[in-house]
Amino acid sequence: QSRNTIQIAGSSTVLPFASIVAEEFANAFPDYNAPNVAGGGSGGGKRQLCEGVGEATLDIANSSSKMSASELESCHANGVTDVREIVFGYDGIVFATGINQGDFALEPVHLYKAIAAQVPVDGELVDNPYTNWSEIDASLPDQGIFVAIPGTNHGTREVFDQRVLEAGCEAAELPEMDEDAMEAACLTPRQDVVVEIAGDYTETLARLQSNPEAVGVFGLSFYDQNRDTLKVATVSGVEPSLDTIAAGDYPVSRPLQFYVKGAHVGVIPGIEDYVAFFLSEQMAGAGGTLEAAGLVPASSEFLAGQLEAFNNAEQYTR
Amino acid sequence: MDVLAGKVKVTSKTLDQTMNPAELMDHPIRLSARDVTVHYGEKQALHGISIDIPDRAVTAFIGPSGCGKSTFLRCINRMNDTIEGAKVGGKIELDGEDIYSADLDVVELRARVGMVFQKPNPFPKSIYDNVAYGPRIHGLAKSKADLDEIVISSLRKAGLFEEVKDRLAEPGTGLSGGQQQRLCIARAIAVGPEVILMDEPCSALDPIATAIIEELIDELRENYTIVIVTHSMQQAARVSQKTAFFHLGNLIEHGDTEDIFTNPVNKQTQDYIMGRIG
Amino acid sequence: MDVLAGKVKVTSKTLDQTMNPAELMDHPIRLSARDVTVHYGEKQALHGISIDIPDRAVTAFIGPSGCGKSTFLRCINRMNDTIEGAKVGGKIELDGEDIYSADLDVVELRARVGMVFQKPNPFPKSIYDNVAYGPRIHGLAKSKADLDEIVISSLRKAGLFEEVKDRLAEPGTGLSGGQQQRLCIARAIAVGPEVILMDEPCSALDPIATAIIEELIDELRENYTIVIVTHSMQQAARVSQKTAFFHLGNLIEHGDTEDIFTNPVNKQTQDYIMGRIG
Amino acid sequence: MNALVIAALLLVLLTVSYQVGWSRSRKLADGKDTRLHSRPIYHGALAALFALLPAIVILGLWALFSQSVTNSFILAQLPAEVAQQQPFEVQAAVSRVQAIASGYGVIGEPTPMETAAASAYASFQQLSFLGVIAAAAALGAVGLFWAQRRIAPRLRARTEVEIFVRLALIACSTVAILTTLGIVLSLLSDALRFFSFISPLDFFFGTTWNPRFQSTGSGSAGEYGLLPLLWGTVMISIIAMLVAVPIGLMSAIYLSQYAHARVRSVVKPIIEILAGIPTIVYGFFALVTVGPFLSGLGDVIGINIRATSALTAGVVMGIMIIPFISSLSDDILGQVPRTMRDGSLGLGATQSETIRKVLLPAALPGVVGAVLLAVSRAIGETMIVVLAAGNSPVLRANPAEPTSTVTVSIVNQLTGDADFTSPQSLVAFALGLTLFAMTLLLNVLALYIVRKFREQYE
Amino acid sequence: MTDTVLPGAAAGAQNRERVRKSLTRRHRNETLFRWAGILSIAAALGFVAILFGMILSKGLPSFWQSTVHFEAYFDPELIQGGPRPERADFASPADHQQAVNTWQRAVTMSNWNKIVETGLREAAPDFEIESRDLLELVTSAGRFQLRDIYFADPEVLGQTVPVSILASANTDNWLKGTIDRSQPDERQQLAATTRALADQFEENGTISFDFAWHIFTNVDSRSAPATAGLAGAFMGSLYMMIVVIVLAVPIGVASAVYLEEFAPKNRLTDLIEVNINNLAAVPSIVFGLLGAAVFINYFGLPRSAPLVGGLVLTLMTLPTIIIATRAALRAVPPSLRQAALGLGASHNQTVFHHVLPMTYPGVLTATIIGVAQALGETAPLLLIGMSAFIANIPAGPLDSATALPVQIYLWQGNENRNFFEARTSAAIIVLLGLMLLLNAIAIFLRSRLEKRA
Ligand SMILES: Nc1ncnc2c1ncn2[C@@H]1O[C@H](COP(=O)(O)OP(=O)(O)OP(=O)(O)O)[C@@H](O)[C@H]1O
Ligand SMILES: Nc1ncnc2c1ncn2[C@@H]1O[C@H](COP(=O)(O)OP(=O)(O)OP(=O)(O)O)[C@@H](O)[C@H]1O
Ligand SMILES: [Mg+2]
Ligand SMILES: [Mg+2]
Repeated sequence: QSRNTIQIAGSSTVLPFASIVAEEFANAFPDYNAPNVAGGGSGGGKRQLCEGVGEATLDIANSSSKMSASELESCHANGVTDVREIVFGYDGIVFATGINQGDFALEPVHLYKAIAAQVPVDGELVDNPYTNWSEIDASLPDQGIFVAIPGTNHGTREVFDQRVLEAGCEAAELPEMDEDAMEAACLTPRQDVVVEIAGDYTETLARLQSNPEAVGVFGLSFYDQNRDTLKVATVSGVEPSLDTIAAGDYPVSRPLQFYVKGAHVGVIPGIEDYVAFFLSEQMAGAGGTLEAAGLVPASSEFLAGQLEAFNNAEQYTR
Repeated sequence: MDVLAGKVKVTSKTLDQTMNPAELMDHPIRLSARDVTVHYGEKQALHGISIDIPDRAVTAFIGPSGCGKSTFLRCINRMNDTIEGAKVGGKIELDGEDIYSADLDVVELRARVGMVFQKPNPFPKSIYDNVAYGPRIHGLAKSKADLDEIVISSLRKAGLFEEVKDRLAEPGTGLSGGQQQRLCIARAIAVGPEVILMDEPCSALDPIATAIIEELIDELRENYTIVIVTHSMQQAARVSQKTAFFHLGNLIEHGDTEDIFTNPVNKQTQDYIMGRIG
Repeated sequence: MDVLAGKVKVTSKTLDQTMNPAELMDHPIRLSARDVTVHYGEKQALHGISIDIPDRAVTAFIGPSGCGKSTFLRCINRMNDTIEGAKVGGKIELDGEDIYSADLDVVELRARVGMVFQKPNPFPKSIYDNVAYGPRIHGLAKSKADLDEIVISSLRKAGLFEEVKDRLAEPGTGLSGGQQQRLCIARAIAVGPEVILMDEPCSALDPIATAIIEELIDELRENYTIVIVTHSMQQAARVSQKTAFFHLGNLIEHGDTEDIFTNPVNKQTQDYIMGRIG
Repeated sequence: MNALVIAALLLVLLTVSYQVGWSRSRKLADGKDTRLHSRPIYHGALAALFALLPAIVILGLWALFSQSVTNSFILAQLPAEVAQQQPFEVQAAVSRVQAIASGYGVIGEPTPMETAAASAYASFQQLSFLGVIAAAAALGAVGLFWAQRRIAPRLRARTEVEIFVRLALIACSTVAILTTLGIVLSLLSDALRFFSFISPLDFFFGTTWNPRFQSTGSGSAGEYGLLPLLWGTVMISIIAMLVAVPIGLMSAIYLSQYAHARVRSVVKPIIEILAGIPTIVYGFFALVTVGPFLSGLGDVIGINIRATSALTAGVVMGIMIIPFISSLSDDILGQVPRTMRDGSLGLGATQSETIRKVLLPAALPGVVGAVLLAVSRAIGETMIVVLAAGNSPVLRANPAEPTSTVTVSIVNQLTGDADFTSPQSLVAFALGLTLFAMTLLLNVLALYIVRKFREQYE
Repeated sequence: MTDTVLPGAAAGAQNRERVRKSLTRRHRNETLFRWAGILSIAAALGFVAILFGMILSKGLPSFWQSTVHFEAYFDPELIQGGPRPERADFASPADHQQAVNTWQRAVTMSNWNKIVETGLREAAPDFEIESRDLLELVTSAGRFQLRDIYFADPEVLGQTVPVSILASANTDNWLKGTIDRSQPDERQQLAATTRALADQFEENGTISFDFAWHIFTNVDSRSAPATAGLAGAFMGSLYMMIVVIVLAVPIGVASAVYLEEFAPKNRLTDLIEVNINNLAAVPSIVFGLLGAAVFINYFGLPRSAPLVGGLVLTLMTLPTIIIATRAALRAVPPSLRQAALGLGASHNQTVFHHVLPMTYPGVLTATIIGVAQALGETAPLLLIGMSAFIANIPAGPLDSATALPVQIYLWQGNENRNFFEARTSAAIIVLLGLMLLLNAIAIFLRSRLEKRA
């Protein structure tokens, strides 16, 4: 008798969504067990997915980042040749302060100047001199700089680096330098007023509560659940919301996905149904349960495409 | 200060059984040790002890603390085997059988040579179970009735039965010190030993309990070969027929108790008995 | 078995100092106890002890094990205070001062009444620090030189100085048993006590060390009031001028050592000394 | 059903062989005047061992190999194409056959091929099971026969049984060694893989911990200096010790030297409750209570203390360690012989002088050992730091700032979103190995000191 | 030589004078020292009190949760799927199962929310509210609750039945005031009408605070946080503890017996000893790494399984048990061994008949302490996949499960903080309760055993 519970693990960002789907899935399909959804981070999930084929291995890995070429390679090396990717929606990343703080209308360049270890002043890179937001831009509140950003172990950090720091870096017009140095200059945060949060968003929130001046980075869904204590900042003039992110107006968002082990489809009961259920209108679709939980939904055509690709056993490649 | 000389006398034998040296002659040799040496690691505790121990008599080992009395006693039932680092040399024969030979099962030996220790050490079980333990492990009783029989007769021989007959199910540790020691003797007897070794059996007891045990030893002598270690010369004089004096791991002198106490041959024995050493 | 009677004799006083009873008369009473009782929880260990202890003489407490010798000794410097559940009644006076009175500081008392224990118990410090410990805590030395002085003279009085003078910085625990015991005596002397209590100071020592300590006690007697507990009648006879015999928590008899050993008034004392009990 | 048959077989073997051994030896003793070396129960037990062990070995082998044997049998019944499929499809096909054979049925119509295979499989299953049972029983019987032939009055059955028992005991005590071995081996290979990316020199002596998030495809791997983590670990441990050692030691001293027996019997268990509280609870406690309290306190006295900081984690960890120190110190103070205390009191020292000048110096090695053991616990503590230290792996001296530790980094790097083949994840194993080596060192040191101390008084 | 130490009258007096002079200072030091001790104990006890006070004050309220009581009409119009298929109608059990599944899916797909909505509207007939906002009032699992009533008893079809459904987490927050009630609308989780209705319901008793039994009977829930419970985590912990007890106690005691009673004292046993003591202090997280590598990767045991968790915790607990058992064995007086040996008992008999029974109280205490420690362990479980969302109560040690401390960890990080902060404390109360219970049992059993000995 083979295993009859779907095993899922991975990203803690996807975890709440996958858990909800798992729970509803079991409710909707009383003949299947509720899938087990473990955390462990995107890396952990993919690692387990790629350990091999067989009952003791994972069926689905949740991930907030794309599987890398080397990961895929290691998958293949372990006999996991059929990996199917499903993108089911987007995660918005918002900047928020305590409820009683000033209003922030941020631009990536503001954040870059607040965060980077070295910033250009008069065309030269110097150690970051700013201590107050209003020094960076007069439009920003007169408030000390203190930023809590996701730790390097978070997938969110990747988006943050790309969409905020790199974008801000470009806008800040750094002096000419080679690519590596440029990357280092853009992406190295200062240590005095920037903390990297390795834990989850509750930790960031705790940081904000202990330091009222702090600006923190949160997932949209987390912000949504804690609107009573958090005040969100606009980025490039756009207020983050399901609509603005889905429309692509809000710059800081990323796709969320999971990877299915093709070899287990049809062997572990319910995988196809789970995927279809996940991508259904009532779950990942606009107005579905996951949206209420903070997922930025993708269009229904996109979701249908994902499902079709999955059913056609299209394999993930890089 | 000669005024004090001779002021301490030992009048012994308040007990009634007596035995004169001639009688002792009849007793065959039960145990004989030849050139027994014991090392504890580097340290030599016994330097070649040779002694014959007669049947059905009490032999007392005396000597100052640390002279090796207990060590030698433990050789006789191979309790030294249980001490890490103890090495025994020489030969000890029980009824002509070498007790250190490879065929001999030490468990069987210990059933034949019982031991009573300095501090009463009853098991934390009922009085009955204390006495029944030995017969049980050795399979001495065919039935429950048999076992009852053994337990009761052993307790009786140890002079304890009357005192405890109504509370055989109570823990042995609840008895008084003297009773506990008698319980230990009963426990040893229950296995049906031929020899009983006693290592300072009264040193933890009060004078009254001591007197009772001494009387008991005197009775047991009729059926068992008894070896007793004592630190009290008075006690040795009271209960034993043979006395061996140890000093610094050597057997200095050995003979009839009366002779040893009245006419010690050796200077060291004399000194010890006169209270000049120890 | 009367043949054995009288075979054990104690010839005592191998030491040269002697003192006759008349001399003792001159010694004023240093300590006097009246009706001292001690309870350990429910159990009464002493039943009203009254005794006078003379200055500059050795008083020995003898008696069978558990009779309360140590208990009474510990009353004299209130070491019983440190035992949970011990309650002391009656009165003990040191130089006419009630040592159990509320004004009396027990720390001060213990500085005046030193104690040496059964097992040598040097602190795990250097020999020097062992001896200097008392003077330091009591602030007896004004300067380092003072302290050196005290340490050296104490060691000298304890007859240890010559043996250890080259290794004062080595740990006291590295000495032999007899040396350790003398170190403990030196440590007690260093505080400048008036009375020294010793609880079986030789029972853990070999005969040679014992002899040295006995000699030392005899010397110390000239300057201190000494009370010694011993389980060896021979030792009591050898070192003491006064002897007190305890039995079952009672002081049975007390008097000049010679009298006690030669003419015990009490039947129990007689029995004990004759070796019939204990 | 199968399990029942097997249990029954073993039970029968057990009773029969025991009975045989018991009664035969008894008869020997009854008949003649010979004395048995061992009591009948030992002969019984020995016979049972002889009978059961071979049977169990056979059953064990079957348990190991039945799966593959069954699989290949079923595959042999199915067409050859099936076996050439992907392993998982093969497994699916096999499971279908098994489901049909079990009578539960499958969804959809089974093919005739499958039905045939199923019936063949069913009979194979029965036959093979019977065969195995028979083999086990036969071997058991052989063992029993041999055992009962050996029975003789002088057979040292007890000794043999005892040897067996002792072997079993030895087997149990190797588990601890295997555990250590397992730890080292399971960490080593991945740690080595990490060191193939990052040079050990950079790891052990680097002063920056910044394992960049490796953007897919991007080149730089970040910096993996261990020192900031190590420093965080050390700093938190020091703070924890500053809290725990004085409080723990003084509590132990007071309870063992001053307090009434009754006070002691109440207070001690209450303090020991602290040791039983899960560390996750401490973490939560630090996060919601201690952190905000400390930062509030900082505001009052004018120091900027972060709510999640080395201080918070250290203080809470200190609280957790108090009972550890106090009970160990209690034991150790108890081991200092009473004569030592009496010696000092007898010289007129006050209680506290005795404790400070005699007991503590005497117990010092033991206490140091205890503290070292506590330190190794602090170093290995994870959940408190995860929740309370604020994860900021930067080399800085101010304890009021957030910091990070080795353990936290293990959790973070391993449960993060990083690529699992990358040094970002693999570093966790190198960290684990370092941690293991550190605690090993501390422990060996502590044990050495404690043992030296024990020797002194034994 | 001075006369400092001579007991001559003058010197004696001088000595006594010096001693006297030092007394005030020394007694003051004594008092200070004593107070340091008392303060330390007070601090330690204070920590216990604060910790318990905080957790109790935060956690206790969440044991009472707002519950909506109303009448539900099981409308035959809405409930689909027809009658439940009978076993007799189908050839094989597999076919029957298939039919039942189809029926259950159909029933599930019915518009249960409509039934909930109708029931709620009945309870407040005059209240104007949008359906969506109305449904926000109760937990989203309410519809499944009704469905399960129908599954359990299809006879309710067409009847009106009084039901009690938990209010949603947001409603609970609102009513308990764990969310700031003065915040403006856009910062509230619930619409203004929903909040007003909640208040009205509370007043007229439709919503009451009932004891939240479901904390003990439900599993964790993400989609309906109000119904989240500890049953799954509890069972997971229970299985792990069983594994720990079944494995760690015999193995631990056996090793201790071997090492203490039988093993020759040599380098090897020394090594084992150091090794065991070291294992006792190896960080628990390292055991997690070990478990992942050995039990899951090497032996292929399922992840998230209590069996694996139990094995890891067993390895962690073993040293505790071994060390404590050895200490207990060492404390058995040698006289007891001698007594048995002297009677001719063999070494094994001596150990198993006399020595080992004496250690039972010690072993028992060690076991319970070890188990309590294992019960509270979190870090290693995170690494073997037990920090999972598991919607089933595990039926055996091989099923996926979480454990109580992991559940605490998960809840404390939940984004619905206002609700889960209290819930976390509630879980902690349960865990601490278990812990204290275990300790109480240990103390009780130990005193019983010791009395018997
Ligand atoms: N287990 C042991 N290990 C090492 N040395 C030992 C051991 N047992 C005894 N000894 C040493 O062997 C010598 C003889 O000891 P033994 O116990 O036989 O003396 P004893 O005559 O019985 O003394 P006592 O009257 O004090 O009981 C002593 O020096 C003692 O220190
Ligand atoms: N700390 C204590 N608690 C309870 N009872 C005690 C304590 N110390 C001694 N006793 C009891 O008080 C009685 C007298 O004891 P003590 O130690 O004074 O006797 P002793 O004459 O010194 O004996 P020994 O010669 O054995 O040293 C004994 O019955 C003993 O059991
Ligand atoms: Mg002896
Ligand atoms: Mg005494």
